[in-house]
Amino acid sequence: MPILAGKELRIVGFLCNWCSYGGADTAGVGRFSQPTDLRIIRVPCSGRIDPLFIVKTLLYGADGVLVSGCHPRDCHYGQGNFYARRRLEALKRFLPIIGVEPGRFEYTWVSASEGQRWQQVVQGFTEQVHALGPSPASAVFGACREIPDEKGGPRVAV
Amino acid sequence: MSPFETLKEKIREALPGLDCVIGWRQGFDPLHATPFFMRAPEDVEKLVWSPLCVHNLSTYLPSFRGKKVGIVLKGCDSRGVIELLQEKLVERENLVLFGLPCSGVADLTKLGRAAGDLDRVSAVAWDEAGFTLATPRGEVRVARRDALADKCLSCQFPNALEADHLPGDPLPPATGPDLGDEELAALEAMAPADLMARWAAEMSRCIRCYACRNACPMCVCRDHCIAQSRDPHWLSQEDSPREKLMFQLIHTMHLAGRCVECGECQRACPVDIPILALRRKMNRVVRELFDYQAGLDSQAVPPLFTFQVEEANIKERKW
Amino acid sequence: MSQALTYAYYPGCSGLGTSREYDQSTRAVCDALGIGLADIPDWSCCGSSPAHTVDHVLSAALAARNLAKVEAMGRDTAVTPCPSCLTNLRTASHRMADNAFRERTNALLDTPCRNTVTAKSVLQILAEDVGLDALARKVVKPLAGLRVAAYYGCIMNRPPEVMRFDDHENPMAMDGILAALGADVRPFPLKVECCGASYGVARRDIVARLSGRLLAAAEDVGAEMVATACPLCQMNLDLRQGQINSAGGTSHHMPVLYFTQLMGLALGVPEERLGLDKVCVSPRGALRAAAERAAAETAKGSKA
Amino acid sequence: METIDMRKAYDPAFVAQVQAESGQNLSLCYQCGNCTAGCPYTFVYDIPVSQMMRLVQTGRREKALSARSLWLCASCESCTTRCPNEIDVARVMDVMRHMARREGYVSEPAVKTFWDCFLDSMRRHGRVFELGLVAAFVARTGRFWTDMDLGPRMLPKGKLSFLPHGIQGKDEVRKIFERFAARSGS
Amino acid sequence: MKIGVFVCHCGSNIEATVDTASVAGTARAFPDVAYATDVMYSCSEPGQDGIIQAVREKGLDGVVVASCSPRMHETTFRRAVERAGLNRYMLEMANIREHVSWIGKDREANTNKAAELVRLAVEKLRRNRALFPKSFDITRRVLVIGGGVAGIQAALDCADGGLDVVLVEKTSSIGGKMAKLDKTFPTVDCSSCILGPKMVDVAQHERIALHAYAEVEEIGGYVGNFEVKIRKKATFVDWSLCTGCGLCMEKCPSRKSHDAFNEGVGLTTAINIPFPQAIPKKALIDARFCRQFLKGKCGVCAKVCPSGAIRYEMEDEVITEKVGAIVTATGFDLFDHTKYGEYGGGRYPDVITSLQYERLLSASGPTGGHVKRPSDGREPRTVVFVQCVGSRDTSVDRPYCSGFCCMYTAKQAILTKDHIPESQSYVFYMDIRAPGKLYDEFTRRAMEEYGARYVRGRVAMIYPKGDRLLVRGADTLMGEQVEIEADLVVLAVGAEAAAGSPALAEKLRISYDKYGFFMESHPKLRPVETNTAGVYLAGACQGPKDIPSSVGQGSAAASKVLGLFSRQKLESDPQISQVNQRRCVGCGKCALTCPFGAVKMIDVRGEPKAEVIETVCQGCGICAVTCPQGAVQLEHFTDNQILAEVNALCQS
Repeated sequence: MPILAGKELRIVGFLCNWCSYGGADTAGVGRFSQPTDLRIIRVPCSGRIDPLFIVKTLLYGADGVLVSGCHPRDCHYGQGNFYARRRLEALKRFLPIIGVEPGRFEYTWVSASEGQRWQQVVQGFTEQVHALGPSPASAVFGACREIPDEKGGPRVAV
Repeated sequence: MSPFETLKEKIREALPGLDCVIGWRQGFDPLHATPFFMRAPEDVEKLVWSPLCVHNLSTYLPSFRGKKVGIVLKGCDSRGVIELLQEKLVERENLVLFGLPCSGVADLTKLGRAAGDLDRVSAVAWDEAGFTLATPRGEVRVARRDALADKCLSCQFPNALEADHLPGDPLPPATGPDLGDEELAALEAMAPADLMARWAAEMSRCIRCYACRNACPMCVCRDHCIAQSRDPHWLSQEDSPREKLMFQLIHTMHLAGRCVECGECQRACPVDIPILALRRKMNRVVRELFDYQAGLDSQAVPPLFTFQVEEANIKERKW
Repeated sequence: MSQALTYAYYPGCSGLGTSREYDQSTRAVCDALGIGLADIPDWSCCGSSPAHTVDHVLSAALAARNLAKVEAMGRDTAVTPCPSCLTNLRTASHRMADNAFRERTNALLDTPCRNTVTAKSVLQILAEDVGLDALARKVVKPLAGLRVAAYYGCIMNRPPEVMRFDDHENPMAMDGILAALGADVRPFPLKVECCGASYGVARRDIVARLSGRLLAAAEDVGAEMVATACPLCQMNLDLRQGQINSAGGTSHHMPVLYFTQLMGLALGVPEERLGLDKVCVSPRGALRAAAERAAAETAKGSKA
Repeated sequence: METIDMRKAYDPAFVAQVQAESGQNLSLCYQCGNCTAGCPYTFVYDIPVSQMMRLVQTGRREKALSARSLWLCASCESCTTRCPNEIDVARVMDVMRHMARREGYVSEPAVKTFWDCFLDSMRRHGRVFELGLVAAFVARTGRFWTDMDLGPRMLPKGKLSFLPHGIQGKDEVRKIFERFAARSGS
Repeated sequence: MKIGVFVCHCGSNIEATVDTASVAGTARAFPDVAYATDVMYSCSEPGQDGIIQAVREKGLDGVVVASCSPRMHETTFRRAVERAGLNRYMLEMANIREHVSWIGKDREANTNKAAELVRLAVEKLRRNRALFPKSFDITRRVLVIGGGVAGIQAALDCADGGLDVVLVEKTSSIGGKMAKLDKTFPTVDCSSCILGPKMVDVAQHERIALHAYAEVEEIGGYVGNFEVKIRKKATFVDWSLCTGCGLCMEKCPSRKSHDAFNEGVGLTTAINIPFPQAIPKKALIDARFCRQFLKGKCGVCAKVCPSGAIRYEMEDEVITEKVGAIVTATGFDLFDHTKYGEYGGGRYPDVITSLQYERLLSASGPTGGHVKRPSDGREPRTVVFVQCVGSRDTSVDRPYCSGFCCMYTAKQAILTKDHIPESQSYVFYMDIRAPGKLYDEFTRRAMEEYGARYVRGRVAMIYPKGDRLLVRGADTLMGEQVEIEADLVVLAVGAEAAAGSPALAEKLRISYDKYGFFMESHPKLRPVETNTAGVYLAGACQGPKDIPSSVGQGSAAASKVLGLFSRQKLESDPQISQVNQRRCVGCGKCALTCPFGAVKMIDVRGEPKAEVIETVCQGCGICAVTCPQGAVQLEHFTDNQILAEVNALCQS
């Protein structure tokens, strides 16, 4: 992302399809402007989010990870966010031991109607990550190199 | 009859109905005991019981699934068995558990540090106060607290928690310092970037031998570990500290709420990477969040596989 | 209620002058109820309305000087009888919750304020700490038969985000206290309407109109006395009642007492400690009428 | 009645200043009139409070700051408490009063004089000296009849002190005013 | 693999802040991308044809569309790739409108972000595989929750369309709010005259099973096969015997029971039939007031009941119904005006709600249609209506417009003049909202023909003055404070979500907004659908609505149900979990955590293994996270697919 070097940090979002992804859509429909750093990965449910995806994302170059799901009791699948809450809270408390600042990972609940709240979450989290600056992971481990994927052969870089 | 002799008698009695009984025997040198699979009554004579019986033998149990086996257990090992029972990876009716009260096992790395070179220790003896090593330089005396594994100094479960035979008087919990806590506190006091760099440096020594995984009683994936699969493809074969740390984190996350903190992972590490700290941290988190410790109750559900609608210790953060 | 209950006490400037009886009766009642009042040493004016019409930081600083004094006393709660002082103290605290505002405020002060003190009204502690049942048990001379309207004034409860006490449209704390004393508390609809505040000096027409409306409403609900909790309200309704009557062509003769004076009477506090002689419209007639009414009630009750 | 050029009449700096100093967003006001409806002082206002809010919305500095209403608001908080859009209306009025004072708009001199006397008394003694305050007001306004009728009613009650209650810390109070004056550069 | 990338302009919606041509250019360098282009409107017919043509001509095996949210058009484009001969799951979308172009104006940053999102989609698509749905049988019955006019309409339309309907109503009679109204705007039709026949139709329809005085307790299962537990609350009257003769009401000695139907304006008996036209016309005992329950003796109703229907010992009963679809029509509640302390907070008897006023106007109401003040029974001369009580008021957390209050207030002003010709009405309003056929004309009539005096401003306080009420408000058009001495004040209370809506939404697994109204699937294009397949919305449970809109939605929801059931079988979503049994060690954590019981443990050659029941799995993926060896994978959201997305973002 050289063209935006210094302006953007790498923030990855994992959002459940039913509530938070919809909330982000609602924010868009409402034209609630947001910083451009965030890239959203859509998953069906916060219960699908393996904490290891987040670990991987943080270790491999993201400066911040934001997870958002349905509010407790409102999970489309009934219980996914209840499991997610336990997994994510445990992860959040664990991460500092490997040198990831607590502020680089947050999880929250945003419903499909809460466009404005989504804007506030993105704004707030982006500011928080910018206050922390780039993650030490790149400096410590070096930039990520091409990883041969499971389909074999190196991928073409952007 | 000493408790150990009583136990041997019990094993002899039970053996005819069992595929084998897992214990320890003298290893290749005076300092090493080695896992031992007793199949005939005469094998029982070779069974040893000493502070050198470090291995957590419960690691072997899943490979005997469906067969009747016996196993000799220290307190910490018994937690591994309980966890395996909980996850239905072994069946209680197929097991005969021979427990022994344990006052702690030696940390060979510590002894090696005192002796200079472990390979040249020709004999070892121990008493209440410590260990005596016979070395070419003469006898070296190592005090108990400098010789025992960290986990033993503050061991809360010196007696097998689940056993069919438990000869001898139960021992009280140890009251020594919690060195694990001290280690975590020291790590947590570091600046994040320095801490991450420290892990990178530690992991750069890793030779990806997976001894940590193979020694872990809770690593039940065996041949299907995602560290070595293409589908799913979590790790590449790249020899980088990042990939190696990622594996440790995979192991830690997979153990969340399941780790019995036996320390076998770190003990097995041939290059002495302090990887137990990661598991220990996760255990602390699980304990503070869910008031739960693994391997104490075979009927419990590990906390990440259940939930409360209102979590007592998780407060929603303002965003 | 604990005997050890002691608060830092802020009498307010008018307590030394025009509302001397409010201060006296407050002290006497608290004494009777075992509530300790420790005067804030060397307190100064809270700034009152004039300060906040000039600047909010200046206003906060004048109040915060006193809050800092309370902090120096090692106390966390200050009580004051006067709602105007209360508003200034609470507004200062409310705004100082913002660190930047607190810094600007402290820049005007010799001794900085940490903003650890909560200001409460005398009405609030008497209503909340004593408890109505306990209060009723302590009554020795019930106010039976006394038809009274409880008037809280405009800023005792407003704005609710700052004052955080009782209902902001229909406060009931004083009603509850007076009822516990045995009085016949009338449902007064204008409990929180403004009396004209400090405009009496510069624009007496304002007070004549607004306070006149309050007196008329009190009469309308059959009250023979108004109970207040504010020096300015009491002064406007009582001292200026003549001005009100001449401006509006009315002939109100409505005694206006501080609720603490009525509490003192019911609790058997000697009258000289309540300053009953300091109000302009004498309460004697109303009290006598109430006593007669109560006696008649009792007689009727015993006959039946 | 004049026709107003809405663009020219709009003073953006005024709108921004009122909003910044009051911390209130005036675009939330939808002119329901609840503040005016509840305001006990509407009968003496030249411009009702809801229209004062409208003047801010339309950026009308001159008309807003010269309103008498600013000096007649008693901060009774009726408007703030009942505003359906949770605007702290009384604070907006207060802030405009600050601006009017700073910029020399004084449309109710007697009121301002009374407050000034009050503050003077406070500055001098640390506490307010009521009798001295009224005396100063009479002296400055020449309104010798002010509350003369009340004297005979009050004096026998022993309520009025003839001497101020000076406090030890009156210098501290004076310094508050001095620091404030220095800060605001006046 | 050959992938085609189509970057949509969406007119100027995207193109204005994203350089779509540049995004397409960048995409050409992504792995496996064989073709990339920008298009004006990818969802339009030419846009879709362009995709289909490209698939055929370039021999593409997968398509990425970078456009709006997949929640908007994923189905559209899946159908398009299917028409092109590909499996519908060989499509990925990059959301570059809602998540990019609409939320930022920096064209450079947006273009870069859009390109990365396309890369994300490409990397995922490279790991997609063809998925095929399974079909399953459906239960052709529908549950309608709520017996107001919307629910009644939905039930009748479904039943007329040949479906068996289970209608559940919380109170003891259907009819809802409409049954309480005297007249309806703008026609001034008698409300019960137009609703009554529909209620009778419900009672008589052979395909409708009505459970009144019942509530939905639990809902399990999925579209096509729901299992619903319904709690039939104890009425203490055996309805199979009760004839609705009303003798019990005549004799009941407890005559001071709360009259919910009359909004508490009057009183009723402890055993009662709420109103004469009630459906079902059955009595029930309100145990809060019944002497038999309070004092343990009375038994009058049991003695007089000619059919011996009284059952004091009756208990709640829970029944189970199997249905294939659910229509939710739970309506709304009125704002609690006691939150307005300045209007008396409920302390003044002559300050009443608009619905209470309806009951005073109604010929079947407690006053027999004579308007009388609750305090003294006097006929009011001056009536003040206050609009927006609990509407457009942020301070009571009701910032929305309830929509119908302006209209019913105009109606009530007109009816007031009809009932009391010498009366004068005043209406305090902020804005008149009358956007419907003949609606604005109707409010004009209230002013022009009936002389209602409209005052533009809110009311700040109401307090008693003598035996009247002083209403103090503002006339903002004049810039004046105004006062009116009124005999009666009617508060036009707004609508809020029915109590218990969030709890029901959780049972239904549908979303609701912060006020408790249920969320539709799309505010414009899918107004009666929800994001949970097989659950539909009708009426004010989705948001405040007047009668015609509620009836319209009732019919719309019914048509959706009929459409759903027109198919012989339904197809299950193939985006579900699959177990690689070779990797499974049989620890059972997936089965333990599945909320649907969709994972069962089976025996494979003596070893326990997990297996997913395909028609039961809903595709949440909770199980996938529990499996350390990755043996359980959620199709279309596999570890590898998500890891590919992570890698795509972390390497750039």
